[in-house]
Parts: sequence; C-alpha cells; structure tokens
Amino acid sequence: MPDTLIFYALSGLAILASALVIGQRNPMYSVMLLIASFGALAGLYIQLDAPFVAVAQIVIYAGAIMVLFLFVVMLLNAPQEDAAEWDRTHPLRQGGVGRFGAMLALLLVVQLAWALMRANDVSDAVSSRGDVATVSSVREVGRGLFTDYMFAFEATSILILVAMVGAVVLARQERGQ
Amino acid sequence: MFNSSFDAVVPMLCVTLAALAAMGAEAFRARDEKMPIGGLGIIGLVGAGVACALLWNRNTSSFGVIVADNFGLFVTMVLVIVGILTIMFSSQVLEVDNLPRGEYYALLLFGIAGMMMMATANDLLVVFISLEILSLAVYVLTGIRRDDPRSTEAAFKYFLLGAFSSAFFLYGIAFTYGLTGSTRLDRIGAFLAAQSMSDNPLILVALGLLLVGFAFKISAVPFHMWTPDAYEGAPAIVTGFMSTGVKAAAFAAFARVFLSAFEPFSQQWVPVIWVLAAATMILGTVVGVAQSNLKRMLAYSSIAHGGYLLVGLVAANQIGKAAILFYLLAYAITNLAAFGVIAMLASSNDENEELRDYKGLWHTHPALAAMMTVCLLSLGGLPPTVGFVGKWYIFSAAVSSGYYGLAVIGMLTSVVSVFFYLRVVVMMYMSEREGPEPVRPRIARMGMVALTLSVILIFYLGILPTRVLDYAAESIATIF
Amino acid sequence: MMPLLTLSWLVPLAGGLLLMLIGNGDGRRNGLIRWLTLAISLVAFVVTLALWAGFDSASAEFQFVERQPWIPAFGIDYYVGIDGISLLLVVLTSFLTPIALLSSWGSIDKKVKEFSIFMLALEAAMIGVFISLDLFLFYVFWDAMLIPMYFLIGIWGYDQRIYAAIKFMLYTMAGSVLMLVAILGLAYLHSAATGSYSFDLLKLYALDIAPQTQMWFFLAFAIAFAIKVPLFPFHTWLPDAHVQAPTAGSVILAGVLLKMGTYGLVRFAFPLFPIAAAYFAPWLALLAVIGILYGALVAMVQPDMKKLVAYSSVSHLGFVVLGICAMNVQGLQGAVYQMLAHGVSTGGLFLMVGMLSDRRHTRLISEFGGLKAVMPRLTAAFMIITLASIGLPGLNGFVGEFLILLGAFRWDPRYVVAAGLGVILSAVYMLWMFQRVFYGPVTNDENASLPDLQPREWAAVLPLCAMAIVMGVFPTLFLKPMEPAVQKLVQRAQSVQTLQVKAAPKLPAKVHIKLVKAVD
Amino acid sequence: MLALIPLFPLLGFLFNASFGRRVPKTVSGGVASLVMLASFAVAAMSVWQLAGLPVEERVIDQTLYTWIASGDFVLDLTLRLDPLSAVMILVITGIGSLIHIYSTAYMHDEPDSEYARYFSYLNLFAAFMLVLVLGASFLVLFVGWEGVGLCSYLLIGFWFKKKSASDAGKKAFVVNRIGDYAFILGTLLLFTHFGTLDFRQLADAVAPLPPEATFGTLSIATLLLFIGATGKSAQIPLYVWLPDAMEGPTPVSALIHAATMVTAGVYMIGRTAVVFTHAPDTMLIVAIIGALTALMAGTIGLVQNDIKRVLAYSTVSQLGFMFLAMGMGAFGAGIFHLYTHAFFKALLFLGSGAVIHALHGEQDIRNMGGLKKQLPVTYWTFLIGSLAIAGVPFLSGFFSKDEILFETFAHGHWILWGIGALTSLLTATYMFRLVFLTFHGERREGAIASGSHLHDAPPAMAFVLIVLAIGSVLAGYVGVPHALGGSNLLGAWLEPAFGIMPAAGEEEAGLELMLMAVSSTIALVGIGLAAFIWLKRREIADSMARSFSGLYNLLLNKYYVDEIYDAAIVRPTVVLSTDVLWRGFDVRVVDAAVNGAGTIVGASASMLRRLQTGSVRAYASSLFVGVVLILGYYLWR
Amino acid sequence: MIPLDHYLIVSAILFAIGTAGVFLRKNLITILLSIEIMLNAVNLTFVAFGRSLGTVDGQIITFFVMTVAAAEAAVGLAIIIALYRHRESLNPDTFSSLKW
Repeated sequence: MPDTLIFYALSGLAILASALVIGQRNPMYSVMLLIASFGALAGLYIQLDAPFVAVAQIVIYAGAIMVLFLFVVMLLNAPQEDAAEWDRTHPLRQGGVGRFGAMLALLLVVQLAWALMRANDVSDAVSSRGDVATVSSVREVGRGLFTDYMFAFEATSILILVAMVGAVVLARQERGQ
Repeated sequence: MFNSSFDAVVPMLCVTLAALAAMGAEAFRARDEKMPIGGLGIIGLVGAGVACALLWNRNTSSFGVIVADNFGLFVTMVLVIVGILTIMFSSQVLEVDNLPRGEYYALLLFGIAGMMMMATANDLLVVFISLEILSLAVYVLTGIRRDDPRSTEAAFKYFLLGAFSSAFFLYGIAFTYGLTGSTRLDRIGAFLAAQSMSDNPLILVALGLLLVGFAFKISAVPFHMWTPDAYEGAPAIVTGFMSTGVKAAAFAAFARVFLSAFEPFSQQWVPVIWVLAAATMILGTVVGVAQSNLKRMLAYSSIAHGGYLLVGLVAANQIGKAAILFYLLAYAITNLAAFGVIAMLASSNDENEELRDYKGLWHTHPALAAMMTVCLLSLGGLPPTVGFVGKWYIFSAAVSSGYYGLAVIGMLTSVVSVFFYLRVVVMMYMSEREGPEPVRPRIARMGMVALTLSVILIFYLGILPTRVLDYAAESIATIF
Repeated sequence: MMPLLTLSWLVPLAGGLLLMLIGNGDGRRNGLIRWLTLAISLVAFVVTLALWAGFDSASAEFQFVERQPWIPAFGIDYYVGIDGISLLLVVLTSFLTPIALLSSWGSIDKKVKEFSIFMLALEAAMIGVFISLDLFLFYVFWDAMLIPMYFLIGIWGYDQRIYAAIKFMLYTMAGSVLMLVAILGLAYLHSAATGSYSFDLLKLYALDIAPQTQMWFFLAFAIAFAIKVPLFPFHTWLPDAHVQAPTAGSVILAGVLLKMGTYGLVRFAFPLFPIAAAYFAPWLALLAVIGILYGALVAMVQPDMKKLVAYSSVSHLGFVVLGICAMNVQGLQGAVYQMLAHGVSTGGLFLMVGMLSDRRHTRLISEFGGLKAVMPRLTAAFMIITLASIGLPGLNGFVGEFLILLGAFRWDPRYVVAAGLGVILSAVYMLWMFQRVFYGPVTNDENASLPDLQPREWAAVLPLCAMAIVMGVFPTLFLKPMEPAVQKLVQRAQSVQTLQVKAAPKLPAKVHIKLVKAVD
Repeated sequence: MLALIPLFPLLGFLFNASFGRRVPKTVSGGVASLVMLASFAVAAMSVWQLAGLPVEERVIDQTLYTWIASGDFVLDLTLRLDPLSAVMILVITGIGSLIHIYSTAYMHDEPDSEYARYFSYLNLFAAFMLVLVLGASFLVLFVGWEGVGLCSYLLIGFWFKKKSASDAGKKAFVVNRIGDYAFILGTLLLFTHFGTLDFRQLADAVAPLPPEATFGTLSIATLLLFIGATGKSAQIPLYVWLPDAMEGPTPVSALIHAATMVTAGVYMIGRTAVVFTHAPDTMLIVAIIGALTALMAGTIGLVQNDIKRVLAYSTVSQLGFMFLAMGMGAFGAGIFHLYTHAFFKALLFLGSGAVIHALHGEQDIRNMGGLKKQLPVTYWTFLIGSLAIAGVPFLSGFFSKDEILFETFAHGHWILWGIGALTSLLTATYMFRLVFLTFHGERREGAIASGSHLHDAPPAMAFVLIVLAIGSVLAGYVGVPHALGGSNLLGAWLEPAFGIMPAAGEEEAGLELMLMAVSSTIALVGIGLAAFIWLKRREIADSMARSFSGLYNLLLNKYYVDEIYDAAIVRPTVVLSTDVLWRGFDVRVVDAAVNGAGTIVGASASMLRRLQTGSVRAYASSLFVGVVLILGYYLWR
Repeated sequence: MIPLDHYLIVSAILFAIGTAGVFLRKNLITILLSIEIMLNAVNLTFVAFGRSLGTVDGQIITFFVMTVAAAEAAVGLAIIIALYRHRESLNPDTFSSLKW
C-alpha cells in the first residue's frame, strides 16, 4: 500500500513538474522544474528496484545535463520567451499549432492508454518476475554493460566524440571575430 | 583480440580510425599548413571497402549485435562509395567556403561509421545509437557554415525534428523490448514468430513507433517536412551526403528490422508502408514541380526516391529486397553526383543554386552540364542509366507481388519527376542567359574525377548491371 | 559471321562517341564533323542493306538472331533478330538518317558536333527498337530514344521548342511507363507459369494469359503505342513536336518515330494479347478512323505548313492502325507498307518544308505563293511527294492504303466507308497547300529570288522521290520479305483466338461473336 | 508489244520532264508528237493483229509483272487488248497525236521550259490514259484513272499563276477523288465477293448469276462504280469540275476534257458491262442520271457566254447521252457515241482554240462575231463539228446519237427518250447559237483585236482541224445501223467485249427509221431556232432573258450548284475543322486536358508547398499527425 | 504491488507532455527540455519493462539513452547558440527563412 501511495505521489510529482516545465515561460524555471521531475523519476526507479539508474538519473541528468542547459540559458541571457507579435498571416503559424499539437498529444495519451488497457499481459505486478537482488544489482548492470552491451558501449564513445566535435564546431567563436 | 567475432566491425573500425586520424591531423597541423586530410578518409574508406570484400559471403558477426552479412556489406559498400565521392567533391567546397577541414572530415567519417553500424546492426539499441551518431554528425555538418544563417537554421530544424522523431523511435524500442524481452533482432524475430501476438495492441504500437523513426530518416511523407529545408540550407555536398548516406543506412536498418524481426507482422505493416510509399512518391514529385531552387527541388526528388524504395519494401519479396539494395546504390551514386555538380558550382558568397543560375551552363561548363544531365536523366529513370535499372528492378518487385497500383503510381510520378529534371536541362541547354554570368569558382580536378567516375558508374550499371544485381541478390540470400 | 544486327545500331552509336572526341570549341571543324557524321550514317545504311541482302525472304522466322545473356537473373538477354517487318523498318531508319543529316547541313550551324551526336544516338536507339526481341531491351531502346529527340527539339528547334520538347517527352513517357508495368507483369506471369523470369518475346508469345489479364496488359501496351502513333485523341503532342523540331528532327520524327507505335502494336500488343486484341480491335479501329478524318480535317485548315503535314500524319497513321486492327494479311501488310511509305513521303514533305522555312524563316502558308515560277525543281519534287502522300497509284502511298482498305474491308466494311473519306480529304488539304504555296503569282517580294534546290539538297530529296516511285511501281520488292512474317502473325492471332473460343466461353458475348467471325 | 503503247508517251514524258527545258521547242514538241504517233502506229498494228483473231479469241493479254501481292490478293500488271480497248486506244492515240500536233502551234508563245512542261504533261496523260483502257483489272485501270486525273489537274492548272486555273485544277482533282472513293469501295466490294479484280475473271464469275432482283451486293458495287464514273465523266452530281476545267489550255480541253479522259467512266461501265447487266436497278439509275445530266447541261449550255464553257456543258450533256446508253444496256451505242464524240468534240474544242488563239485569249462570245471571213478554215471545220454534234443526218453524231435514242425508246423508257430528244434540240440550239454568235454577224463592241491582226489557224492547227472535220463526217460510218442498210460494224466488233449484246435491231427497223426522222427534225428545228433567234432577231434573246430573268439567272449561274456545294459542304467543313475540331477539340479539349493535367500538378504543387511553412513547429505537427494516424490505424483497425 | 501498466501509463503521460511541450512552447530551450522529458518517459518505460521482465537490460539501456540525451543536448545547445548568434532570438518561428 505505501508502495502504491509512493508511486502515486512520485508519478504525480513527475507529471506535475513536467507539465509545469512546459507551462513555463521562463526557461530558468523550466529547467528547475525539470530537475524536480527527474528527481521524482529517480524515486520511481528506486521503486522499480533500479537504484543505480536512480543515482545516475540524479547525477547525469539532473546534475550534468540540466546544468548544461542552465549554462546556456544564462549564457544567452534570454530568460523570457519571445512574446513579440509575429507574422500572423499563415494559420499554421498562429497559436493554433500549439493547440493542435497539444490536442494530438492528448490523442496520443488516449491511444497509448487504450493500447495498454487492451494489452492483457501488462497488468501483472511489475515485480512479479525476477529476483530483486539480481535486478537491482550494480554488478549485474556492469556485467551486462561490458558483455552483451559491449559494442553499444563502445559505439557510445563515438557518439560522445561526435557530440563533442559537433558542439565545438558549432558553438565556438569564429576566428578573428 | 582479432578473433572471428571481431571481423564484422572492421569496416567501421577503419572509418572510425580514419576519423580519429583526421581529428588528430587537424589538431596537430600548423595554422596554414595544408594537409591532405581528405586523403586519410579515403584511405580509411578504401580499407573499409577491402574489408567488406574480404568479409563477403562469410556472414560473420561481432559482439552479437553487428552482423557482417552480405546485406549489410552491400550497404556498407554503398556507403564507402558515398564516402569516397563525398570526400572527393568536398575538397573544393572546403577551400571555397573556408570550412574547418579536420572537423568536417572527422564528422563525415564518424557519420559514415555510424551509418555502417546502422546498416549492420542486429540490435535495436545499436540501431538507435548508430542512428544518433550519424544524425548528430549530419546535424553538425548541416550547420557547418556557421556564418550562414540558413545553414544554421537548417541544422536546427533537422536537429529538432530529428530529436523529436528519435524519441518516438526510442519509445518504440522500449515497447518492443518490453514485449519481446530483447532488443536483438534475431531474438525479436524468433519471439514474434513463436508467439501469436497480433492481437496485442502494444506490439502494434511498437511497430508503428519504429516505423515513424525510420520513416523520418528516409523522409517519407508525412515525416518529410524537415527534408526540403535541411537540404536547402546545408552546403550542397553535405546535402548530397545526407540524402544518400543517411537514406542508405536508414533503409538498410529499416529493411532489416521490418523484413527480419517484424516479418511475421508484414500483414500489419505492409498497408501502412503502401500508403506511405504512395504519398511519398506523389508528394515528392508533385511539390518538386513547383520548386525554383535546385537543391530544394532535388530535396523533393529525394523524397520521391524514398517512396520508390518503400515500394521495394512493400513488395517484400526476394526481388524487392534486392531491389532496395540496388536502388540504394543507383540513387546514391546519381544523387551524390548531382549534388556534387551543385557543390562545385557554388561560390563562397552565392551558392548559385537557383534554377536560373544554370541558364546557359552548357556554354560555360559543357562537361559539367553534360554530366549533370546524365545524373538528372538517371534520377528520372531513363535508360540507359542506372536509375532506369533501379526503377525497373523496384517495380518488377512490386508487380511480382501484385502491387500493380503502386507500380502505376510510381511510374506516373516518375514521369512527373522527369518534368522537373528536364527543367534543369532546359535551363542548362535551351535557355540563354540574360545578365551577367554568376560568379563561379574554378572547378577542382578532384571533383571532376569524382564526377566522371560517377557518370561512368551510372552508365556501367545502367548497361551492364548484372554483376551488381547478382551481388544484390546474393546479399539477401543470406538473411531474410 | 559478322554480327550485322549489332553493328547496325552500334555503328551509329560508336560513331557518335567518336565524335565526342573531336574538339570543336568554336565550330572550326563543323565541316569535318558533318562529313564524318554523314559517312557514319552511310556506313550504317550499308550495314542494313547487307542485312537485306542476306535476308531470307521466304522465312517467317527471326533472322540474324544474336543472343547473349545480359541480366540472367531475370532472363533478360541481349536478344536481337529481325523478320521481314523489322528489316524494312530498320532499312527505312538508316535510309532516312543520312537524308535528315543532309537536310540539316546548312540550317544547323550552332553546336554541330552535339547535333550530330544526338542524331547518331537517335538512329542507334531507333534501330535498336526495331530489332529487339527482348522486351527489356526493347524498352531500353524505346525510352533511350526519347533523350536525343528531346534535345534535338529543345536545342535546335523553333520558338516554342522547349514546350514542345517537354510535351513530347512527357506525353510519350506517360504512355510508356504503363507499358513498362505491363512488361514487368508479363515477365512475372512467365515466372509464375514456368518458374523463371523471361523477357524473351517468343517465350512470352507462348504464354497462356487469362483474358482478363490480357485486357489490362493490352490496354497498357496499346496506350503507350497509341500515344506514339499517335492515335486520336492522343495526338496533340505531335503537331507541337513536329512544328518546333528542326528539319532533321521532323524528318526522323515523322519518318521513323511514329512507326514505332504501330510497329509496337504489330509486334507486341496484338500477338502478345490476341484475345484482348480481338476484343479491342473494333475500338482501336474506331479511333483510327476518327483519327483519319479528324487529322485530315484539321490539317486542312492549318495555316502552318509543318502543322499541316503533322496533322496529315495523324490521318495517315490512322490508316496504319486500321490495317493492323483488321489483322488479316492484306491489312497487316498494307499497314507495314504504309509505315514505310509514310516514312518516305512525310519525311520528304518535312524535308522540303524545312528547306522553305530555312530560306524564308517562316512556315506560314500565307507567306508563300507562286514558288513554282521561282523554284521549279523544288516544286517538281514537292509535287511528287505530295502525290505520294495522297496515295496516287504508281506512287508509294497507294499500295499501302489500298491494301489496308482491302484488309479492313474484309474485316468490317463500315470502317472502310468512313476511312475512305480520308482519301478524299487528303487530296483536299495537300493540294490546297500545294496550290497556295507554289501556284499563283509571286505576291511576296521576299519569295521572288529564292534559290532553287542546291546539289546537297538534291542529294537529300532525290532518293526520297526515287523511293516514292520505286515503292509505288515495284511494291513486291518490299511486300515479299514481310509476307511470311505477316502470315505468321495473322495465323497466330487467329489460331489463338480459335483456341480461346473453345477454352473460354465466358467471354463477353461481343468478343465471342467477333472471334467466331474471325475464325470463319 | 502492248506495253509499248503506253510506254512511248511515257518515254516522251521522261524526256521532256528531264531535258525539255534545255532543248528548243521544235525538239520538245516534236518528240512529244512523235512518240504519240509511234504509239498510234503500235496501237494500229496491235488492233490489226487483234482483228486477225477469230471473234471469240479476240483478246491479247500481256502481263508485265506482279504488281502487288499480299496473301490471296495477287495483282498482276496486265495489259489487255480486246475490241473495246482497241477502239479506245485508237481514239486516244489517234486523236491524241492530232492534238499534240495542234498544240505545237497553239502553245508556241510559251517559253521553252513551259512548252516542254506542257508536252511532258500531255505525254504523261496519254500514257496513263492508255494504261486506263488497257488495264486488265480494276486496279490497273485505277492507276490510269488516277493518273489521268493527275494530268488533268496539272494541265488545268497549267497556267498556275492564275488563281482560277489552279483552283479549277484542284477542284477537278478533289471532285474526282470523291468519285474515286466510291470506285475503290466498289472495287473492294467486288473483290471481297468474287476474289478477283480481273475484269475477265470477274465477268466469268458474275455471268452465271441471275440478275439481281433486289438491290444487293452487285447493285451496290455497280452503283459505287458508277459514282466513280460520275466523277470522272462529269455526271450529276459530280459534274461541277468540268466546266471549270476549261481554265486549261484549249488543246487540253479537247483531248482530256472532251475526247478521252472524261469518257473513262463510260468506258469503265462498258468494261464491266457484265456486272452492270446483273444489276438492273443500277442500270436504271445510270440511265436516269445520264439523261438528267444531258438535259441539265444542255440547259446551262444555252446561256453560257464563254465559248469553251458552252462546249464544256455540251460535253457534259453528251456524256449524259453516253450514260443513258450504258444504262439502257446499249453498251455498243454508248461506246459508239463516245467514239464519234471524240472526233467532233475535239474538233469543236480545237476550233474554239483557233478562235481564241486568233483573238489572243478572248473567250467571251459576246465579244466575238463575224469571224467567218477572217478565219475560214476554223469556221468551216467548226461548222462541220457543230452539225455533227447537232445530229444532222449522215454526220457521225447522227448515227451514234440516234442509236442511243432508239435503244432508249426500244427499251420502253419513253420519258428518258423524251428527255434525250429535248436535249438533242437544246444541243442543236446552243451549238448553233455558238456558231452564229462567234462567226456570223458583226464584230461587237469590246472585241479585243481589230480585224487586221486576225489570222487563221497556222498550218499545224489547220491540218488537225481538217483531219478532224473529215473524221467528224466519216467516223459514224463504222456504225451505220442495220435500219439504214449498214451493218453496225462497230457494234459487232464490240460485242464480245460486253459478253452479252441486246439484239435490238432488224425487226424494229421501221421504228428506228421513224425515230431517226424525228431526231433529224429536232436537230434541224434546233438549228433553225438558233438561226432565228441569234441571226435574225437577236433582241428576242435579250428580251427573253429579261422576261424570264429568274430562269435565265438560274441557268447562267448553273443552277447555283457550285454555290450550294460551297454552302452545304465546303464551308461547313472548313468551319467544323477550324472552330470545332482544331481550335475546339484539339486545343480546348485534348490539349486542355493535357495541359490541364500539368496545371493541376502545378497548382497542387504550389498549394502543397505552402504546407512547408518554414515553421519547425508546423513540421513537428505534421510528423505528430503521422504518428497519431499510424497508431490510430493500428488501434482502431 | 503496482502493476506494470501503471508505470507505462505514467510514462505515456510524461511522453505526451513532452510532445505537447514541443508545440506549446516558443522557446527553443524549453522545447529541448520537452524532448528530454520524452526521453525520460521512455527511460521509465525501459526500467519498468526491465523490472517486469526480471532482467537488468532495461536499466542498461537507460544508461545509453542518458548518454544519447546528453550528446543530443550538447549538439542541440550548440546549435541554439549558433542560432542565437544570427538572430538574437530563441523563438523557433523566427527561423523560417527556409520554406516552400
């Protein structure tokens, strides 16, 4: 029962925070709220017997990535969303796009929920299978990472390299400027 | 370390090493030192090509997630060719636009490595990661002309939509994983074949989301919106590269996932892809008609070509699978060469990519005009070019599976597409220029060599396609 | 033995490639290139004559057959061969090409090299179309032919050339892609029946295709060919293309390209799908007859000479299609003969109209008048060709027309009653044009001092006039080689129909009656 | 041997066509005339040879080569000499030669090249005409048939700078083509039924059949053939070209449009007599058309003012007579009239030519008069010709015309006989109107040349006129009817060619004599009437024209037939073609559809490209729509 | 215990919120954040599925996703910086010089 309560609390928090993220005009607040949401998710991960992921979530996501965002927000010094009037000639450029997208998002939720409800084998308790110790073991995670996921792991290094080079290429100041 | 399980990654390893070498060379090069960094890339690519040749028919796999089957190797070969041609075309572009050489080549090569990975990946996660590798590389290449707002805008649009769509793709992987317990394609395939899951809506959701991810990368309608903008904004040669390399890799993975792992669900995905193919062919060609910017026009044309490739996927018979491979090759060479011409004619301050800029090109650059014409005719699918053989192959697949409707749509749209290809020819050959000649750079020899090579290939494969068709047929014999 | 058939198309193609090697930046070597091109085309002509010389007129089989695996996985071969029908068309092609080249001698002075290359490439592709026995090969040549023609019209044509070139290309392609689908379908049917793909025409002949399928495939083929012919109402590309093309282009277009449509009907559409052919023949014939009258009527009121001749082609080709639809020996032979005759006479007309338009830079009939006094030689030649075109006995047009009418009459007299009116109208429009251009006083001062035919022009005109007469006086020279092939086609059409009547009684009643009639 | 007959003129044509412009007139004209004479010689020899054969074997065939062969349709180029063609070739080569000779003088004012061109055409015509009559099958006949049409076209339009001339040439050709259309259809019909186009084989095939009681295949076929004949031989409704054909040089009118070509229709019916006799319905139509044409042309001829036009209508009228004969089954009589007509009509035309020549091109008889003295040779020969055509007894026209009228009457067609008799009256009247207005009386106002310049026909022309005048008198005596104690040699000679011969004659000699008397009277009355009106009381003519101005104008304008054709057929066709088919259907429908397809593509292109707004969020929404749709498809499927 | 579909629905909602954010916000950074939300939602799905399957694969995949998210964020932010340099704006609709 507490599990359920905790689950609802955390999920509620995550959803609420996320909803606030996209309901914010100020990106600074958005980042902060997103960190909160990530925190809630980390809680859910713990509940799902994935403590390592939860830690990584806090450290990598909330700690690293979000800080990156913050840096940029501050660097650009453009806290407010650009509310200037823009060209209203085209229907798709008006607020309609937002509303339309939101509606589609709603539709997506409905679709997914409906699919989930019709799927019969997902209603089992999430922890019905597997050994908690195995699942939550960092050792297992590490072993998996360097055996089955060895190649993916190596590939990730290339990914990071690309991101690095790319970020440098794009963001550095022009020489001589 | 060099056991058999390592062989399959050798091609991409070659390329990756070349990329690293390019980075290193750039890092250690003196400020004004000229260095043949592109040469490094070509060496790496040739190495990859040789590795492919050696791996041919050996059907090895590494780490369980990279399989060097003939299918993957064929696409890898296509990517090698794309890479070599791109590098050859690039030298002039880099010179003229003063782009950061080392980073450019490194990203290009990393991108190719990612593509190779994607083409040979046997694991959805690896597909995703490689997709990200190549995407990130291409995003950056798109925006590499930082001083050009259009270039940056293109990169931004491509990036934003790419990220958006990859989230869907990832979501699809998540469902697939959740339902089948694995991300390995062979296991998924085995699982789906064993369980009757067609009544499970979740697997269909997974299917749909994966479809979206791939459809985005191959710019199928309605996931194509980024394409014209990105293609137009990117430097021409990058456009050439991404319109061929990315598409080849994405299609390889698409075909692999849908024709092996999700083969049991073909009843479910074929109608959707049918619609996508039809819509893509129609929209690509129709909107292409209205374009006045050559790059943008070719962007729509490449959308349409994606549609033709989808037809091969719909047909999903032996011919269709081989046809996809052959068509990828045909399209890659042709399209790349066409963009190569555009790239070579672009000067630093004006890209000269409006159709009217090509007026009278015949008189100033007869060889370029002629080769451009060959490329356009090949894109239009006229014999005796490779484009014709490709189209013929694709549509015979469709007909063999009884998709006459799709074949007819494809044929008719290809007629319409000929219209806009011919408009370029009209400009080059049949219109006289009023006003001053646009400023055009000196045409580099390297680019001409690449172009000549492409044209020779276009004709060679158009007239004597047997050998390559056989390779394509062999490629699909080992899987599926 | 020499691979003569391959040579027949390879010679021009190789010649064209050879020309590419000649630098001609500022037109210095125009003369050399012209002569070289002419020489190449004459060599090709000699090769085709050698074909004729070695041809066994008594045999209905394909001769000079060459066969090399090309794309074995699909049963695609480089498979060429000719029977009497294709022989004559090949010879016609190589005969007209040098003439067309001569016609452009003076009028094309920009980019002579490229022009020559395109002309030779065009010749190669056209010959290829006629000799292919593999549908894939056929289609390759068929489509490849469009490219040089497109450039010829688009670069060297008149004011509206770009529109005309694109219209020509798209119109034709729109039809032919449907045919491609049908070709693929045929290959697939072959694989379904025998387990292997094949584009071999003879193997596909042997296929037993369900009537329903035949209908669709036949339509696909027939539309492609009908556009090429051009059959009413698919004809509107033709006036534009003809009018805008340079003289050489018009000559080839009228002389050879249009024949491809009718050749296609004879060689592919009818024998491949005999049941559908029998079903659709009345409708095709109806269109043909409408085309005959329509083309003639519209030709009559054209103010532009080239347009007039162009519409007259619509009318003449209608006869050809009518003959084919009759599917009996006379009709078919007449049709093939008419193809040749039309090639010679309409080619000649375009040639001479081109000469006039080169001299005066206009093709409007109203700009001319009284030329007989100024250029008696051209007038005489024009007269001969005009008469040939209106089917005067003793000249080439008559033989084909009469045989067609005869064949069609035996099939269904009603068509002949209508088609015959076209014979009247052809006299009206041709003679009217002749009168307005050549007779009367010289009203326009610009016409007063036009030079008569030059020796080079004679060289182009004379062979055509001679052919017009030879074909009219000794038609058996041409009828004989094609007869066995025609007989075979007719027998095939009838025997398959007989079989199908027994095998498939569920056909629509109309077809059934038609078939029974054909069998009787 | 037979082939030589047409070959000679053909060689003459080739010579004049190739070298004519470079040789003097004497050479070109001389060659042309010589080849004709040579041809005549060969023809005469051939006929002699034919006459030497027994009656039932009087056929000489010469097959040159197989012309067209296609399946079961094999057509040899065969020339055939039989009694019928014998008469024809003699007429053609004989009168042809004379006219060639005449032309050497008549055309002497033309420049060398035109002179040569003229003779080349004339030779070519002779060649084709000979092929026409020698041809053993429909198609060989058709070669000549069309060939002479061509030459007629060329010669009518000889003075091509005159628009009226080239118009007339074109009209002749086109109207002939209409007939040819029917002719070809008839040929095809016969071939499909009998499997042959050879006249003899066809006759053999048809002969055993009973005559058609109802309007069947044979009737249709013969009717079609007859329509062909009406084109060539200027009968209703296709006669309209012949009067216009007078735009050509006068010798041409004499040779082609009077003596030879226009009779081809009559000849053709004679040639296919067996078939026609099996189609009684058609025969009747032939007769009626012939009679009506004769009458109608006669009425028109009465008021025409152009000397050659009068003769042209007279020709039409006489041709009508011939068809009347053919329609009556009196093939011999028809051919007989054809033969005599050749002489006197050639004579008349050449005489008129001499007049025109003398007057330097003046053709309007209202501007003539009193030429009798200045042109005596012309006058006297012309007069003989007029007498002959009017049917004055014991001249050639009398015998042939009487035979026709007699046959008509004998077959019980009194109405047709009446029409024929009336036409005879008209013939005599208008011919003598012509004679009187031209040669008698005073020179009238507006005459171009003053008397001093007039000269009679030069020797070459005079010679020809005299020969023909003699012919006009004597030609009839080969066919003196039995009633007059003759033996109708010509009829007997022709008999085998027609297969069957109605044996009207001896037993009705009385009737025939009576009819002869009637028609002789008619002829004389006609001449008298003409003399009264145009010699004595010319004002009567004018007052009659005034008081019956409606009728007069109707006749003067040839019943407005040209105008009716123009309004009913030509103009609507042009309007239909221009406005409905070309500018309407071609441009507004087909091309509009084609371009419309292009426009639709283009329009949808510019519409669809608007979706590409440049806004990344719109792009994302498109993507998202795709996602939702695909998922929706899967979930709601 | 909490059934799997609860987690899945939570993640679906989060995912949808992410997608909605892409449309609703006119600030590039926020849009990027929305995409991060989507990726996180997927992570939750992975972990939940992994847990229910009883393996650690889901967790491992999550790490890769995080890496990818980081890389994307790096490149994305670099692009945003470059964009901002050109136009001084973060409104995505400012950047529509490429269209039609």
